[in-house]
Amino acid sequence: MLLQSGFDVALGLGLLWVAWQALNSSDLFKAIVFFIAFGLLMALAWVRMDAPDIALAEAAIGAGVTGALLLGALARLRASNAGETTMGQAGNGQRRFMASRRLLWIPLLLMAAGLGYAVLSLPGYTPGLSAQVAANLGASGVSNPVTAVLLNFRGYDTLLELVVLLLALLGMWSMAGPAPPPSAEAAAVLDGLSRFLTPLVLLVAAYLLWVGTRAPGGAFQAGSLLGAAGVLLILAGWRANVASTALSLRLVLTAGPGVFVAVAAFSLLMSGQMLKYPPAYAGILILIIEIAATLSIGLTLAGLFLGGRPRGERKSP
Amino acid sequence: MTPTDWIAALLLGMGGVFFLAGTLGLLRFPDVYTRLHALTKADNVGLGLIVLGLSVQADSWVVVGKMLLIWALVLLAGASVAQLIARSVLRRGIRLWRQ
Amino acid sequence: MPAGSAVTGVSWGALLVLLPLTGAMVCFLWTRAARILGLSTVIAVCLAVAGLGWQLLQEGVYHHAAGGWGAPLGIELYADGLSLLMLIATAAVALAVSIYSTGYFKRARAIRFWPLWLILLAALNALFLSADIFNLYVTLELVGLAAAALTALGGGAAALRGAMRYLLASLLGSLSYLLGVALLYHSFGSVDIAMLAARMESSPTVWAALGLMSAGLIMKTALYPLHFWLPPAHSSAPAPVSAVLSGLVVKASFYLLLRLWLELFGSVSEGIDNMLGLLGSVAVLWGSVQALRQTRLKLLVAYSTVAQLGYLFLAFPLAASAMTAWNAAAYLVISHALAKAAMFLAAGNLMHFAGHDRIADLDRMVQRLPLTVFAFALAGVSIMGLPPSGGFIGKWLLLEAALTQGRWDLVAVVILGGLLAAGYVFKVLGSAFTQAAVPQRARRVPASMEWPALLLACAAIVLGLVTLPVFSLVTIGDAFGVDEVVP
Amino acid sequence: MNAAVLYALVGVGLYSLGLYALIVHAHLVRKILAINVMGSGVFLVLVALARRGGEAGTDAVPQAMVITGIVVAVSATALALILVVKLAAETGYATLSGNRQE
Amino acid sequence: MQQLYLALAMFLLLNLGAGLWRVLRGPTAADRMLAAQLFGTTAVAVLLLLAQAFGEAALRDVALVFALLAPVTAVAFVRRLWPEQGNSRDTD
Repeated sequence: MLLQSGFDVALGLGLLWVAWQALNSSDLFKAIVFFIAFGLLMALAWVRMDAPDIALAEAAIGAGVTGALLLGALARLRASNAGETTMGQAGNGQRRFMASRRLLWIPLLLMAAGLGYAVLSLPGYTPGLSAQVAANLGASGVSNPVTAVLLNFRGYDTLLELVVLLLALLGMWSMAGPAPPPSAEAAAVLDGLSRFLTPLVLLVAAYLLWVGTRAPGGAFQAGSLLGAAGVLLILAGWRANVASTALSLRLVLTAGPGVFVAVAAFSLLMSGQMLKYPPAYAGILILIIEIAATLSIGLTLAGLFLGGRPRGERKSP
Repeated sequence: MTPTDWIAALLLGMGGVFFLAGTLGLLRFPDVYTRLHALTKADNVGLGLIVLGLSVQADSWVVVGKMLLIWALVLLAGASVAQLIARSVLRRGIRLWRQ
Repeated sequence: MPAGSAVTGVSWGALLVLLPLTGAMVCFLWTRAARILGLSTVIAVCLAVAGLGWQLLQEGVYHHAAGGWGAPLGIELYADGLSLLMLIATAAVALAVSIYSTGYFKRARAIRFWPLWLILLAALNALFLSADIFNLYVTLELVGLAAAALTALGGGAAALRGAMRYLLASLLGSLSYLLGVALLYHSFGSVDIAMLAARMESSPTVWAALGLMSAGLIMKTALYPLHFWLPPAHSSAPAPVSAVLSGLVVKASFYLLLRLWLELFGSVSEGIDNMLGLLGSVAVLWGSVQALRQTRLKLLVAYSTVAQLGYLFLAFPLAASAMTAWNAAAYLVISHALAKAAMFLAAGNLMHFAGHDRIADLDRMVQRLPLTVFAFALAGVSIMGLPPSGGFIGKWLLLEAALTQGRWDLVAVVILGGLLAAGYVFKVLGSAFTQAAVPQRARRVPASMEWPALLLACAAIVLGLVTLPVFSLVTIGDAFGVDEVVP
Repeated sequence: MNAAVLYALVGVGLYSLGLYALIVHAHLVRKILAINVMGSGVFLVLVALARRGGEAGTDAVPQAMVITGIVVAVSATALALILVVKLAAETGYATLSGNRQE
Repeated sequence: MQQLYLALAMFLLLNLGAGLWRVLRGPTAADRMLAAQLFGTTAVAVLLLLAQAFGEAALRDVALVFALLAPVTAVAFVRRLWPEQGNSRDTD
């Protein structure tokens, strides 16, 4: 018991300290490395709170996508000499910030104390919805309660959330031009690494998708892994001979939300309520949605990392 | 504690020592190459020992297999990342540390 | 079976979300036909809103249990008169903006605009229909991201900076809201608004949730002093996007705030209503003065939005005469949605024609673009609050509530705000009538861009003439929690 | 005080630290990091409080909400980053106030 | 035995904290990135220990994901960020 508490206290303090460093380090690259470490500690915190589904999602997205996304953006910022704000550049604005910094912590400390008090003063244990989830799990088509909530009980949220992801890509394509040119030929080591890892990542993604119906895992975790595989391939200099205008690419990108909307419309037609699955078909419907969502999530995340519209190979041989 | 427990505890303890050694190396070694060395070797051995220690007490062979796979992956990642970083460090002309 | 069951039997609310989502994806897949597909989708959405309205009139409030589970496990969709009013305003603005965009966006930008815009429309509809505070968080994020992406469509440093500022403010707002959701869920074990309302009782945690959610939504609604992001974003976006941002997007977070206030927090909060009223008053006066000082048309219209949003918050301290005050807020929301969208579209026409939006150089516009200037003037009538416009009714109701409660300070704010509004509207119209001979690079403005602005402005005026139907519509479901009928 | 409350308080701390950094720092990537840290704090509160009654039960609903939230956060981060990159390419500055002083 | 797992996990966590010092001090970007790499390995070890301590098989999957994705960030660093700093022309 003591050891567990010690672990929790150490982890909690570590989270706060690493977050502080990630937010206030003088060097932006250092800040990003601290942020990556922060994601790692968050995954451990999820584990301590009995939330392995979230730990998996955090691990896959944090280690595979967010870090690479931030480093890629930093590289492009440095190319336009905007990687850092030095004092000289920011001038008056920065000095004003420094002045406000001295006073700002007072109201924020008060706010934090108030919120802390609010958390501490919560009336004793409220059971939440765990009882309802348990009672209806049998009719949900899956036996992992988190997947049941995501894909069945609150499937409408998940539908909208897939749209959020698609929206991010649409937004990026609408403002960014074609993706930056791929890096030079990869070194043999990197080439070998990506050749070896990619199939393995795909395999593990399939495993997580399959196991997600009854154990921690599911479409998001699997999709993030696919996205990470895409990131690795892009970094290794691999290019797909596909332009952003290609219908096949767009079809995969919209597969997740598309299938979800189709199921919603169909169930609306059949039962008068959207996303109401007949219990006998719930399992298979969820699986179909999850497979489509996994593909879309993976491709979308990789597309977001690409940083622009894929150009296809018409120009370069 | 049973004899297997003792073996496991020994392996785990040694794993911890190797991790400590890796961290000490990371903190104390004088340049990036030596630190690279400390980190990728010591930690991977440490992880290997911990995996072995846990395997001794694992419930099933599936668990053992999964843990060994994880270890292999970490080894692979460590080796290739060390090589990539070392090469790019060298190319940037950061000098080796000499006594 | 009663007549009209074919209409009432359909779940129009769910369609209001699914239709534009489908439209967005189809537009994305089949870019060549994006324009026609997008426009048809918006027309279909308008029909679905009509269907939902008919349903509400026949059967009262709309309930839809997504997934068939019902609260608290599942997500409930819910529509009463207030939601319907917002949906109608959204559909009206959406239709006008969509027609306008067919002329405004050239092909390359049109294929980027339509999917984003339809997703925004779906998100707005989903927000107005949701009765689940976590689902509302997702819709808030969807609205925020879509709006930021649309703002950036303008291109150039100003638009990018405006979009970035807006995105950060929006994310901060929704995260604060989400923290409030977390506290409410753990206080009462539900995220369904009706269930929360039934279990609501005052506690420090509820107070913290109230503060966080209100602050987050106020930030998204751009109430003074959290309005800093609005003028740069709304003035640098493409004209149809500005119209949607000022007309609808800020209203969505206000609607949510109003809803939470009416259902959850009204009973446990004392004194905060006066603070909201004070901030609203400052917003009215400060925003109007800023608008008066602008030399660029779109910035002027954007600051006018800051001022007009302030009016909405004057209803909170007057909530003692509930029906009058909340009706005033509802009236102001929809009349401003129509009028401000019209104003931005008209401003877009002037800019399209002249190639710039310097107010002083917009001379002789009344001869060159009579329809557009007329639209701007009509919208200005509603913004100023002159009879017989919708804006007049809203402000009149505010005055009535303020007078019955002896709140002379608020009376003064309403009147002063109206005078200042007259000042900035006439500043624009004044230069449109001048005859200065600055040579201009003129471009033809297609009819598809002039008529939507005019029709929206007309709708804002007509709103002032149909008060009784609107009031009876709003009473469906008794969103304001009062049974009295307005005299 | 049990572990759940501890993590919830850490969540509140992260939210406050993030808010501080969001206001104080001018560089947009720092602001994006701040938003992400704030988000993690909120997620932590959402999940941790479900366990304040002890180890008894895990509530799947807040966990599912957090997974939704993580996906929303990564989408927002990606969109914000590309905005920063475009803004810097356009103006040479990755700040909101940035007016190039040449 | 559970106590030992937890004690070791805690020890590794502190170990990780010590490694953060290297991220703080640098001096080169490669040093910082390397330290982050160390976190990955340590986190894998902690997860495996916790998995056994609490009998939670799912934690091994989390460890597997970490092990699989450990190189991604470092590769992004080497391929994207590192070349840009110095002689970036020849890599384009």
